[in-house]
Amino acid sequence: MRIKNHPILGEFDKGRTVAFSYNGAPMTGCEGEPIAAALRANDVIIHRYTSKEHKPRGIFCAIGRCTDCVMIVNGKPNVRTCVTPLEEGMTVETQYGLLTQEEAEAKGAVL
Amino acid sequence: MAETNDVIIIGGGVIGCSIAYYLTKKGIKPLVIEKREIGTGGSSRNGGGVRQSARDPRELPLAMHGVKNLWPGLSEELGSDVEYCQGGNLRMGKTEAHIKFLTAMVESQKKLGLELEMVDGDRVKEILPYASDSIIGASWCPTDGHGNPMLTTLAFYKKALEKGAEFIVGESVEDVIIRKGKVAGVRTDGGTYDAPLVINAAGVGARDIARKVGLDIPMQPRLVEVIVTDQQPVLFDQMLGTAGSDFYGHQSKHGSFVFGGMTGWEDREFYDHRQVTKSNTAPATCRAILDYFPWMERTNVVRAWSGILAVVADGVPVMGPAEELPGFYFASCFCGHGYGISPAVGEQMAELVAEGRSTLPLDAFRFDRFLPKN
Amino acid sequence: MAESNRRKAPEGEYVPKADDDLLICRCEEVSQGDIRRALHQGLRTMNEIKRETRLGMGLCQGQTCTRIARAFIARELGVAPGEVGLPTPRTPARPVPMTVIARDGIMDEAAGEGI
Amino acid sequence: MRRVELAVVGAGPAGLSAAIEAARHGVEVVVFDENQRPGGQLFKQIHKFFGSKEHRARERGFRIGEDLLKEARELNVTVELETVVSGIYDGLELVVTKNDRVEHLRANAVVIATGASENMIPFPGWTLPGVIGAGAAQTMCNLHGVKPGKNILMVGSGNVGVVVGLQLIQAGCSLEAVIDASPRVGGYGVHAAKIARTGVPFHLRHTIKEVYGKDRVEGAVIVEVDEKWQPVPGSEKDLKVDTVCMAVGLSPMYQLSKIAGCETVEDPSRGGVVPICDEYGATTVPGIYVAGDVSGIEEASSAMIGGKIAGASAALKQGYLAQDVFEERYAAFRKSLEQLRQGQFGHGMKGKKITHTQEGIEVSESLLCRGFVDESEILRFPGIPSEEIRMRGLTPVIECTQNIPCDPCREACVKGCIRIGESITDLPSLSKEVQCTGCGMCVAACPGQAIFLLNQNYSDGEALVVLPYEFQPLPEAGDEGTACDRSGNPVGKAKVLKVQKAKTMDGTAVLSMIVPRELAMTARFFRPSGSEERRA
Repeated sequence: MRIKNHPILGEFDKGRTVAFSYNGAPMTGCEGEPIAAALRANDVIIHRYTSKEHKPRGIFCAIGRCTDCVMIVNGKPNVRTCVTPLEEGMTVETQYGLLTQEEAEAKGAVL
Repeated sequence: MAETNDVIIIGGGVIGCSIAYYLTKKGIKPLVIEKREIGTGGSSRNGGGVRQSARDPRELPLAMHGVKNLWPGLSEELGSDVEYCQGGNLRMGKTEAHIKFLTAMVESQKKLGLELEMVDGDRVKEILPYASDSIIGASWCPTDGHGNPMLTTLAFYKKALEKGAEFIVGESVEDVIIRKGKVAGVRTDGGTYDAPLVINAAGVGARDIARKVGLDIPMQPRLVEVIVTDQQPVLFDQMLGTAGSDFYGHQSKHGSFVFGGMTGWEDREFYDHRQVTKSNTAPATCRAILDYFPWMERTNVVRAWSGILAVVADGVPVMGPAEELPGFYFASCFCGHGYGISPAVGEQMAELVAEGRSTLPLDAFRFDRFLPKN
Repeated sequence: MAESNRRKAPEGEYVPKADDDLLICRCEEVSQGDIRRALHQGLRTMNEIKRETRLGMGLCQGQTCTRIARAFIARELGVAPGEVGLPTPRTPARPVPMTVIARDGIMDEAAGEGI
Repeated sequence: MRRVELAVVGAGPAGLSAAIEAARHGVEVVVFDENQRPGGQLFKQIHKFFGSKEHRARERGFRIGEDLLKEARELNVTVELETVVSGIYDGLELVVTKNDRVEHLRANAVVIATGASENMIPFPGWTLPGVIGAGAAQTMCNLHGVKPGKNILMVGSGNVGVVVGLQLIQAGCSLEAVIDASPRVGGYGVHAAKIARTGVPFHLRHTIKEVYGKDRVEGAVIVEVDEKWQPVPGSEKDLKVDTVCMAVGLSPMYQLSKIAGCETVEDPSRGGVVPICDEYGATTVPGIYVAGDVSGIEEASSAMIGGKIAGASAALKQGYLAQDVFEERYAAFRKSLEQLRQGQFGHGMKGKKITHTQEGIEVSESLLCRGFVDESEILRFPGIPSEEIRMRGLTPVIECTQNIPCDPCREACVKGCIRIGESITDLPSLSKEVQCTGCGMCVAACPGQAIFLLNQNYSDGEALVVLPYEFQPLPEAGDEGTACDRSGNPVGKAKVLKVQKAKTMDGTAVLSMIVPRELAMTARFFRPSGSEERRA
């Protein structure tokens, strides 16, 4: 999903490639780009499931306002992935309500 | 021509709505006049404590009566969840001075019939595993708890409405009408409403209302602030406080934490009568919270709001009839602890209005307590 | 008196509508039906609806739903959006970690100057 | 507590302009912005702007952003990025948060230039991953270099919808359709025409019925609406898209101004709730000014002028600017602003139906309903040369049919072939003696990409059509492909004669193609062979 050779912008000047984990699986992205952009480039578009109705959500505003794209990053929930820069070795997890999938399943939450 | 009502209540906050509801239970359909929106003042700006411990002895019977007889069935009675949770109240201390202060409070309240005790640091950790290790003791009142003030106010409002009370919302009372030495109604910026009985439940506005009939209450507004965090997994159901009063609050049913706190100079802050937050309160509150409750490190603060306490000289509400003016009643000046006793106040005031006397004595709250003493 | 200021007992039970499930507030998952039910019970303003349903009280603090909800409430009541009021925006403008706020005012000698 | 003379909230066009103007007069300025990069929306705006030279017309938004930043730095303006102004308290005290640090500072004046937020509309499925704001699409494509999706439906035909629509195509996405519940295209016709000729259909009087998919968007059902905005049963269309972009308007971000105590008012003509302010941007709180979209939704060009006015006002208040100098500057800003606000898209024109241009020419119904001027309508506009001239040799064909405040074409032509009347919004016309050299500068300069060069008598039976081209891969001389009409329909064969690129053309390639003569007034787009055929 990365744009190659844009007619106006040419090549994108992105940071070095770094490794991070998404739900435990290895993935790569560009250092400093928003976590959400790295995920989108890897075709991940579900960021979380809601607390009440357990419905999937992803990027919506992409500029840190709507808070729909929050995930568990380095163990901390409610991190706005569209404005949080990707760092080497980050752990990024789908957020279930406020929990990781493991925690949610342990609690018997309906997923 | 003005319409005629049995009772007019000035103020659509939790007190006004509660009185309105309990009046409808007695077959009286009051008219409530609210200047802004339902529950705009302190009713939607408080920590939600339903607390008996540390109450003034004059207020304690109302608080105990409410906790015993009214709060447990309130959601069911009103048909709306008010999120009442009887999780107990833990007032924590870190120093010997704190413990001394709390112990004195516990002893005096025990004598008044309230069941509460001093607990040590280990017991605190049992009750609240997330508490800091530096807490050496606490007062513990297991029958205290908390509710959701916004939902409680609206639940009273909705039920009162359903049972025939009427509300005028968006009109400001400009005058209380007196005819032949008695209260005859009120005039607002939108109309005139007759009633032989007017209850002043105007919260912070109560002093202005009383002055319209020549009665002045020694009351001052005081600005306080609360912070709210993002939603978190539900951890505990106690109402929390500290001996040093540096923060108080609870985790809501929704999962967000609602914590009030102070800088220590709130008494001096209310300068321009603007209900705004101050830049220095939230940091003080957050420091205090983390000091007692390090788990909160992972939370985000999503909003801070302020509310105005109607603080009266001797710290307890002004309630009951004004001898000086037949038909004029007070239900005012709750000094920041009105929410917890709001059902009891509504019930007792309704009795007083409907039957001329209340089950629980309200004499200690009479307006004339401020008159010069011999 | 402006008759529009008067609020009386609701007439009858709330009758559900086909599109009640549609969400208005994405954060707190408040639906059109939740709002309609509150309106039916006598609530009238944005702030009252907010206090009743948690509309706009989630992580985003009403960034997305305020405008939609005002329009919806106004439409349901048959009034202009301005008449249903506006919730008060509050500090902090974006969510801030409690640890960050707690450090406010504490001099950090290692870091020297401020931002 | 640190004290600054002027704190600006928001490093977008309005904020940076306010900072530059104030700093120019000697005011010490700090600008705060919550984003990683300054420039606000400018950095996502890769299209060329309308206006005249003083408004920086024909420049791309992101370049204007870069220049503003450079100018600000040269004037020693401090720009603090990734810094959130969490609150503005009594006494103009700002609390700002950067990473894990909080600072309080006191300002003598504050310019709030927080911009706008996107409006959204709820429909069944609007919470599914894949339903995004048009701004999000723009951010992903133009800032982060990542496509937001593959097959995209744009909801809203206003300027944001059609501009972002084009940018999605430029990013390599497939724009499946643009829909709008309104019966007319909301944005500039020339912007709509850019995507229409690539084959994107406009479904006006259509709304979204639902977006479906298990856990992400798999498709969207659109439905026609009648005059009363009610769905017409049986008119549903199922579009297989993975992404739905919402471009349904903007609202001023008034929240911080309200936190600061500024009184607000509901003003639909300015986009919703806005802080009350006077013509200098001064709010009801002394010392606080507003500029840009927060004070009323307009374009970046007007936001920049609004910023300058607020910046100059802040300088005046602090004694850095004499009253007479201020008034002189203010008058110039005002004039420039009024110029931009002219025309049929100008101030107070929103929602008004226009039937004729200011020259008295009937507007193109096709442009308003389908996004392109139909061939049968184009001849009545003054930029279209007569057949006689078209047969005589190369000539510009200016398909500019709406009164837009824009004049780069006039300046682009060194031979003076292009004329615009007294008013900047007049439709361009051709001088009597066209002396076109085929330099292509007007083609590349026109922000609306509405200028073509034409030699209807290129060779026996062939015409030469020169058009602007901003897509990848860029065709090369000798490439064969399909000529498409203004709606993107293939109409015949085309062969690329040459492709001009020049620094002065700023990314707009000028492509010359040879088509059968009878297609001279029909062919307006080149589709390389092998590229996807959109329409059946």
